[in-house]
Amino acid sequence: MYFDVIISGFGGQGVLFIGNLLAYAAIIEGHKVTYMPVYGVEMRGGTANCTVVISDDDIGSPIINSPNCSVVMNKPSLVKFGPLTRKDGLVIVNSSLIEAEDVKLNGPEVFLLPTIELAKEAGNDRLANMVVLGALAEKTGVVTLDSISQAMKETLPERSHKMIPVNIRALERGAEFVRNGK
Amino acid sequence: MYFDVIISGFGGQGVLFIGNLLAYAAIIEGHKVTYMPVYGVEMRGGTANCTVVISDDDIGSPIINSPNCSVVMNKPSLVKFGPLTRKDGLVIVNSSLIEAEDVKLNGPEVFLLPTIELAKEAGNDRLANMVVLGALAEKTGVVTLDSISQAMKETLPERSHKMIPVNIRALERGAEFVRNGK
Amino acid sequence: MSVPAEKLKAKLVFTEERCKGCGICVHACPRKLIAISDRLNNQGYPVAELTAPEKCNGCAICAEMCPDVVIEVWK
Amino acid sequence: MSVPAEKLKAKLVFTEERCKGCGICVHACPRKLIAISDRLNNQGYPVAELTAPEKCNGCAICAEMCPDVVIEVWK
Amino acid sequence: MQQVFKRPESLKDVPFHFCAGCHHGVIHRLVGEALDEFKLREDTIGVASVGCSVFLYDYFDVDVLESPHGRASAVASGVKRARPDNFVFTYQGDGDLAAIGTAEIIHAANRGDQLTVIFVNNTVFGMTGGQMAPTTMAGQKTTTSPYGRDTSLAGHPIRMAELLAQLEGTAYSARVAVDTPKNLMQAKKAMKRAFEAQLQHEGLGFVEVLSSCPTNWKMTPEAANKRLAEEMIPFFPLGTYKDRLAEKTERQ
Amino acid sequence: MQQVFKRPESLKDVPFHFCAGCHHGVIHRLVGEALDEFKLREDTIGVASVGCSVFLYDYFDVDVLESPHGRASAVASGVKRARPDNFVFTYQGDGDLAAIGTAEIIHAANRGDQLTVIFVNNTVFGMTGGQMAPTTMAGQKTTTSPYGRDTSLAGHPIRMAELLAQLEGTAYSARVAVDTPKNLMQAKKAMKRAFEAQLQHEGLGFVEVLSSCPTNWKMTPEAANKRLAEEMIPFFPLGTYKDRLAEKTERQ
Amino acid sequence: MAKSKRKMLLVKGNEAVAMGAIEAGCRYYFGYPITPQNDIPEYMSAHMAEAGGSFLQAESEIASINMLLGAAATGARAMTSSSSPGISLMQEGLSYMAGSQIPGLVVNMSRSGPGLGGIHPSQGDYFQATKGGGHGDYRLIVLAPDSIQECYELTMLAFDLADKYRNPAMLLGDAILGNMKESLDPVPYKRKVPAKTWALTGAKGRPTQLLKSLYLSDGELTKHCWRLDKKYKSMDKEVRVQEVAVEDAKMVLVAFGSMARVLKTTVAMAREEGMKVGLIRPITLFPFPSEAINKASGPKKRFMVMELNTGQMVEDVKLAVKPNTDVHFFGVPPGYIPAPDELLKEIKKVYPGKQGQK
Amino acid sequence: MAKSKRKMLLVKGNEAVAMGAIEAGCRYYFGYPITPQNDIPEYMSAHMAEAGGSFLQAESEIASINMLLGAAATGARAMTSSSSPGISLMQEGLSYMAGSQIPGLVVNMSRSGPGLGGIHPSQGDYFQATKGGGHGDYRLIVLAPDSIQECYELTMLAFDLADKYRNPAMLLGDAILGNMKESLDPVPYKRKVPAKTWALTGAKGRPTQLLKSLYLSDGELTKHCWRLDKKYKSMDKEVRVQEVAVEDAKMVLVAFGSMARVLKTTVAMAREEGMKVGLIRPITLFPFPSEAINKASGPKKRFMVMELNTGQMVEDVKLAVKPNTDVHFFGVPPGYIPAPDELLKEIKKVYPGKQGQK
Ligand SMILES: Cc1ncc(C[n+]2csc(CCOP(=O)(O)OP(=O)(O)O)c2C)c(N)n1
Ligand SMILES: Cc1ncc(C[n+]2csc(CCOP(=O)(O)OP(=O)(O)O)c2C)c(N)n1
Ligand code: SF4
Ligand code: SF4
Ligand code: SF4
Ligand code: SF4
Repeated sequence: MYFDVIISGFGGQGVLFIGNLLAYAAIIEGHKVTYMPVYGVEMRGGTANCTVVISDDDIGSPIINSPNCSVVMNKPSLVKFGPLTRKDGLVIVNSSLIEAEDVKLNGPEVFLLPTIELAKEAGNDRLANMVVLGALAEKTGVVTLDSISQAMKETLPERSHKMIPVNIRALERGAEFVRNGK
Repeated sequence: MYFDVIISGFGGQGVLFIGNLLAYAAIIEGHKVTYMPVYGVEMRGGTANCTVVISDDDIGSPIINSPNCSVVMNKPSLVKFGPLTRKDGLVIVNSSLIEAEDVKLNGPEVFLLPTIELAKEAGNDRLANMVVLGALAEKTGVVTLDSISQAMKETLPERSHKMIPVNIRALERGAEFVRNGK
Repeated sequence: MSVPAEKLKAKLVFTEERCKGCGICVHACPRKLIAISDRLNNQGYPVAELTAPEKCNGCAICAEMCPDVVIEVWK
Repeated sequence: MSVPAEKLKAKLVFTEERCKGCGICVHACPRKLIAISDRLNNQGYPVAELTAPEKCNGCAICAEMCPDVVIEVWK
Repeated sequence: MQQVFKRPESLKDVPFHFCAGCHHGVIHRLVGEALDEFKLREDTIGVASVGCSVFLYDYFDVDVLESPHGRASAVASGVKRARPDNFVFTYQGDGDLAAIGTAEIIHAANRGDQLTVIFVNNTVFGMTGGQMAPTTMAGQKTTTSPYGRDTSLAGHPIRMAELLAQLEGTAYSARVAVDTPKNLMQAKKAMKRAFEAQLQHEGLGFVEVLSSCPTNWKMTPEAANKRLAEEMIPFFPLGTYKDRLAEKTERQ
Repeated sequence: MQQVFKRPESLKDVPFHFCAGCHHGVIHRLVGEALDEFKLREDTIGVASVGCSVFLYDYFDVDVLESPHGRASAVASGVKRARPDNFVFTYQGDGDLAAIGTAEIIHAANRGDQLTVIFVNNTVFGMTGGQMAPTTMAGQKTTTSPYGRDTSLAGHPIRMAELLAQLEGTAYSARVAVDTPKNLMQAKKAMKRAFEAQLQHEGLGFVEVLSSCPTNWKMTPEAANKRLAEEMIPFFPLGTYKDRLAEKTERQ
Repeated sequence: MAKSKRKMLLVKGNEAVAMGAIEAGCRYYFGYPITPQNDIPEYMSAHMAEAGGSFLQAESEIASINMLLGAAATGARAMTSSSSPGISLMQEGLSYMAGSQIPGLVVNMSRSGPGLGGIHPSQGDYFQATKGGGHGDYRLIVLAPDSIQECYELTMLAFDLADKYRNPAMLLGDAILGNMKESLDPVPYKRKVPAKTWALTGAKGRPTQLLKSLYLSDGELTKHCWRLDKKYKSMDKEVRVQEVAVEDAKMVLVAFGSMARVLKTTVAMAREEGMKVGLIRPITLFPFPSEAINKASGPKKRFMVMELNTGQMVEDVKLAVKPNTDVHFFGVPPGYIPAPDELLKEIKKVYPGKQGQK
Repeated sequence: MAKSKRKMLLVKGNEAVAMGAIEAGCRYYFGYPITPQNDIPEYMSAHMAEAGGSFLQAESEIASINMLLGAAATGARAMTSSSSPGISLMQEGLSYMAGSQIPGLVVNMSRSGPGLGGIHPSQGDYFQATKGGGHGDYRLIVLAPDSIQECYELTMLAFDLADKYRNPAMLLGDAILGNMKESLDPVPYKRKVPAKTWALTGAKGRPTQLLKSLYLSDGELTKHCWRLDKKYKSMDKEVRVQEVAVEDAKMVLVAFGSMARVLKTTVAMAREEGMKVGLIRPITLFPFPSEAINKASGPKKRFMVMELNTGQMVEDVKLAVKPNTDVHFFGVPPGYIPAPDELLKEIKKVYPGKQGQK
């Protein structure tokens, strides 16, 4: 089993948070995992991204130049990471902020996800990132939603636990959209 | 032609000054020469020494562990440099400050020189160092008194030139003592 | 997003791509004529706009206070 | 070079080997009782000495001022 | 209509990379305006420090030299000795100038080196992610003072404008802020004074600008401005701490 | 008869290597006396700096740590954090503390580190042969200011006691001299105060001692003392610049 | 690094270092912020007090290293951390610590140089770390982890070796190791800290003690330097090295840290393609595993040293191999991290018996 | 170094350096006192103003190197000087200068380490000077005089090479060279200083210019590092080396600076005794004269590297020789200067065909 993904977007869209959750969920499922966030000065100016690698073998590089999967939460991320994605890979596009016609990639499968709308439906439009994580998990099968929920419980500080239910709803909404196309 | 000497004494006895003059005089006579003073923290606490090497060949080390000749202006210098002097060498001892019976060296020739008394005779008891230089030149023949006088003219600043005659007198007094034993 | 110059006391030009929606101009304007719109620029920031151009007398305080030199003022 | 203790008001002991002949004690002594002698110690310094022990009342100012802690004072 | 407010010519026509609401942008503009006012663009050598303002050269249309973190004043002293007829300024953060660069600014000021120093005090190390600075307020939480600055272990915030005013070679030292229109007008004046100190060969001109860092304070730009007014200014009083030019004028 | 003056026990019974008439010797003795007075010999960790006083460990009968040139205050801060119950002092020259070590002493003081700092100001770099120091007097000739210190290029002498008194964490700051019996008595008192500052956990205790360097001033010890009184003291006024212990007592 | 029943954590390398240090009894931390290692001071500022120690943010890296010198001289376990430019500023202090025989840990999560460079991962500080960036004849003990688990465990080991040899030790990581997260098994520290009879603690009931590096009298320093040299040579027994598929390898890669990590994948890929490629990973950079490299070398072997720089460790490899061993170098200076398959391409260029070999 | 009719002077190495610098057009000096090189700042403080330049005593070596960076960035010839601990403090600044491609001269009249060490002559800073004591992939141009005349002339050359390659250069002397006096023929400087179009002088009538070492965007720094690497490799043509009686030598000594100077006497002594001993003296330590060494080496040659340290340059010699050349080392760490006859004894121990050889 081997999987890698680059998750990218504006700072504040919570991409590092879901990358970390994904990695922790994979550990819970007994995989080896690396999580590599951008750091330092690159964070100024508002873009953020992280790379998660999940495998059953030892993981060499935690930095991936051509990912199997990309999640792009805004336009600059699409421009940067879309074309790097492997031809046989998957690009999950935040269609709430990116127009479908702007996505011109030849090769990887493109999956459009109206994250903000779905998050709103789940009860909080700021949880677009959890919608994406749910969709990613469902679409690739790399981890289960249960593991992600478990990861949330183990990594969030006690005082944030009351937010877990709505986060789970957003996760599930994302997964549902993958299953039902709506 | 090869000659080396370590000249040592209290700070203030002018040992660096005569070492420098000797070296310059040797240059005037067309020899190669190195002059190496002690430097830095070693100067605190009041002892000073310098090493002069004069040769017609290129000079390797300017630092000599066993000199041909030592000039010791005070007791601590005798203790330190006397025994290092080569068995076939020469030790010029400032007998104004060092008791003859304290000089126990086996090997090198010992030459006792009452520097302060001779300097007084020459007109200034602070010129003991020049007495020594005159004696050293006369005893070893390594440079002429003329070259030393010339060196003084070339290295002393204009304003000190009026002091040259008395210095020359001291030089000559030292040389005379070597020639006449008094 | 310039406002037509005729019959206005002053003209403000916002270089929207440089606006970061920080809202400093909004608070700085003595007449409270600026607001953050819903419009996102390409950097992802919601941009500031002059809500009532006819009331602006071009005091340029917004421009002075804007950290990103977004606003130019004519009078 | 200690001075016999009997019938003196004070006793000064100079550790001569540590004296550097700097003369600070000479100037410090309010009664001008100290002088630099002709005697050189092994370090080559002419050493200080008390010229009139009987006049010394042991104020210890020389000792306080000596940079080399050469002088000890009894009273 | 006439243009009454425009971008100074000494600033390149490019966007700043600073965070939304960060005062670095305004301060850059004020420096640019002063450069324009004294017509110095072509005579200037700017010295960039290391901090959020490291990209000085992307913004100022003047010759720029990058210096190691904290050493901008020393670098500028070297530049000025070799080019006494150029205008030389540094632009330094409070990590840069008040922590690692303490010795360099103190001695540049003490020597009276003919430099203009813009010092941005935002009570944190901005670029590296909001760690405690020597200027961090008592009790302030930062990433390296998570329980608040403990003055018994880390001391109190240091007041550079006052400290440098003590030194003979400092010709001008003032503290200003850019949080309100009124303070901003004062800041403009101070900036010019600090330029004049150098232009009139009086010595080092120093302006400490209180500045916000919404990102690392974890505040909105508005809340950050409020904090600046309510917490910083009382501890870091605005004002002119030394003005040799004014003293001279008075004497005349 | 009773011994009324003797070598302090905290000083080893060995000769100093200092030049004839150099004040370092007296200052060492005063430190030794203060150590004796507070019975600190066995509790002390001394931090030696690099300068003519580098051989601190040859003279003081206490544990000693050698530090790189200028860094004695930082080294001492490290020692004190790890051993808060030990008495920790540094002994630093004006090259060491006021030139290369500027940042370290300013921040140790600003943090209020519980240290006692003895600062020997002799207006030159002694050990290295009499070069100009930040404390060198205007016009003073040294080996690196052969035409006299030119204040237009090298600035004016820096006054550390006053500067450090500005900082919150400094509990005690005074300037004293040991050129006359009267000044010496004041110096003894100041020394003790600077010890007490640490012993009572008030912060950093700092004593600047004006000192002579006959060798590098090229003067007799007597002439050196005269220069100290006539040239140095007027520019470097003796006195207490800060005394938090006294302030406290007053308030009570 | 056996599996355990402890809960696995998902932490950054920087955090693992800080956790390892506290677990090993480090109680004093001095440091100045610099990317990419800020999680270390941040972690320490949050946790050192509760461990009964003290966190002090210094005014500079120079202050940091000298505070470390001071704290460590009292016998305490203490450390500082920084990244390349900050480490350059510590060179004088490191030379003093080595000269005075004061142990202590310095972590360099190195970034890209020269100068301000950038914050990319880099191995450009190998020379500085292993040959002595400071003045005089001295060495640091240098450990180079390639995983988060090693960040934790080698930090502990670094303290042990530093104490054992009374010498500063360096943990040399890079921006990748510092910032990536991986699972960590926080094994407890079990070794004993040696008694430090030399420590400065005040001369209560014992003669005074002294720590210094100044040796002025004739010949004294010569002796001191030889004594240190002997100590450095005696460290050879501490060599740690990882060998991957070296035994039957026709071609041996040598790499450390992040680069070695990536190459492990490459070796697996090469083996799948039937190429006999192996990897030697020095874990201790000083002492250097010359013997292991020598053993694997010979006229018929092809070596390839791969580093994230323009060529530094390759010199030590060349000094270690048997005569006539063919040693190649492939360097990637900072700004780019090559993927395993790209490295495989480079390997193929020189793999013995293949087309295009040099 | 032809004889001339100019008056011969008797000056210290330190003074010769200062005189050479001013003669070569150096007009800005920044420095902080340290033994054994204080004659340099002292000379500069007396003479720089009359030469139309400026002497500034900095508050520290860190300030010195950064002032140098500033002054040199304007295109002026400028320098600093110090000795070992002070040079350690300059490592960050040197890395910045190299990364920003700013020329300038740093003189290291090295003293003994590690730590405070002493003020004895030493060659313990060879690694620091040649491998880069600072962070990242960079090199200094390093010149090592062995006479007062060379102190003067190599100082001039150092400025030329620094300007030519836009890289900081180091003159590496030691306490002997700095403090001994020897005759000096003060030959006039005749070469041309290249135009410095990159210098910062204010953007009057031209686009603005920028000197920096920060390269953050993808791949930019990688390129920059390779560009620098290429530059360093291209310096090979600047190699300077002195060979003494190497042609027919059975045994070749390699030494630089003061040690080489002493060995010249030793070689003469050995030749008198009929031993075929020669000496290779690298004058440029970087670029290193690997070719000359390689040429003189071979399985039948015996090499002996002699240094005033515990073994540093010997690594570069081992990297340079042909396979199976026998390379010995004799080191004298600081605190003692061996006499020519003592060194001869060491040579005899390994002279080929003699009793007692190893
Ligand atoms: C020698 C060195 N140490 C540390 C750093 C890391 N560093 C970069 S910027 C900075 C401080 C930034 O804070 P400040 O100067 O206050 O400026 P701001 O970013 O807040 O504007 C630090 C510590 C560095 N680049 N070099
Ligand atoms: C890093 C470094 N720079 C310079 C020196 C040389 N140095 C030794 S002592 C000293 C200054 C001595 O002057 P000061 O501190 O005033 O003490 P004093 O000797 O006058 O008592 C200097 C510059 C050094 N040892 N280390
Ligand atoms: S102040 Fe400037 S950047 Fe901020 S919202 Fe207004 S126009 Fe935009
Ligand atoms: S003060 Fe002390 S050292 Fe000086 S002369 Fe008097 S006794 Fe001697
Ligand atoms: S981190 Fe702070 S100082 Fe830096 S740009 Fe952002 S708001 Fe400004
Ligand atoms: S050089 Fe000066 S400070 Fe040093 S011991 Fe001599 S007189 Fe004292």
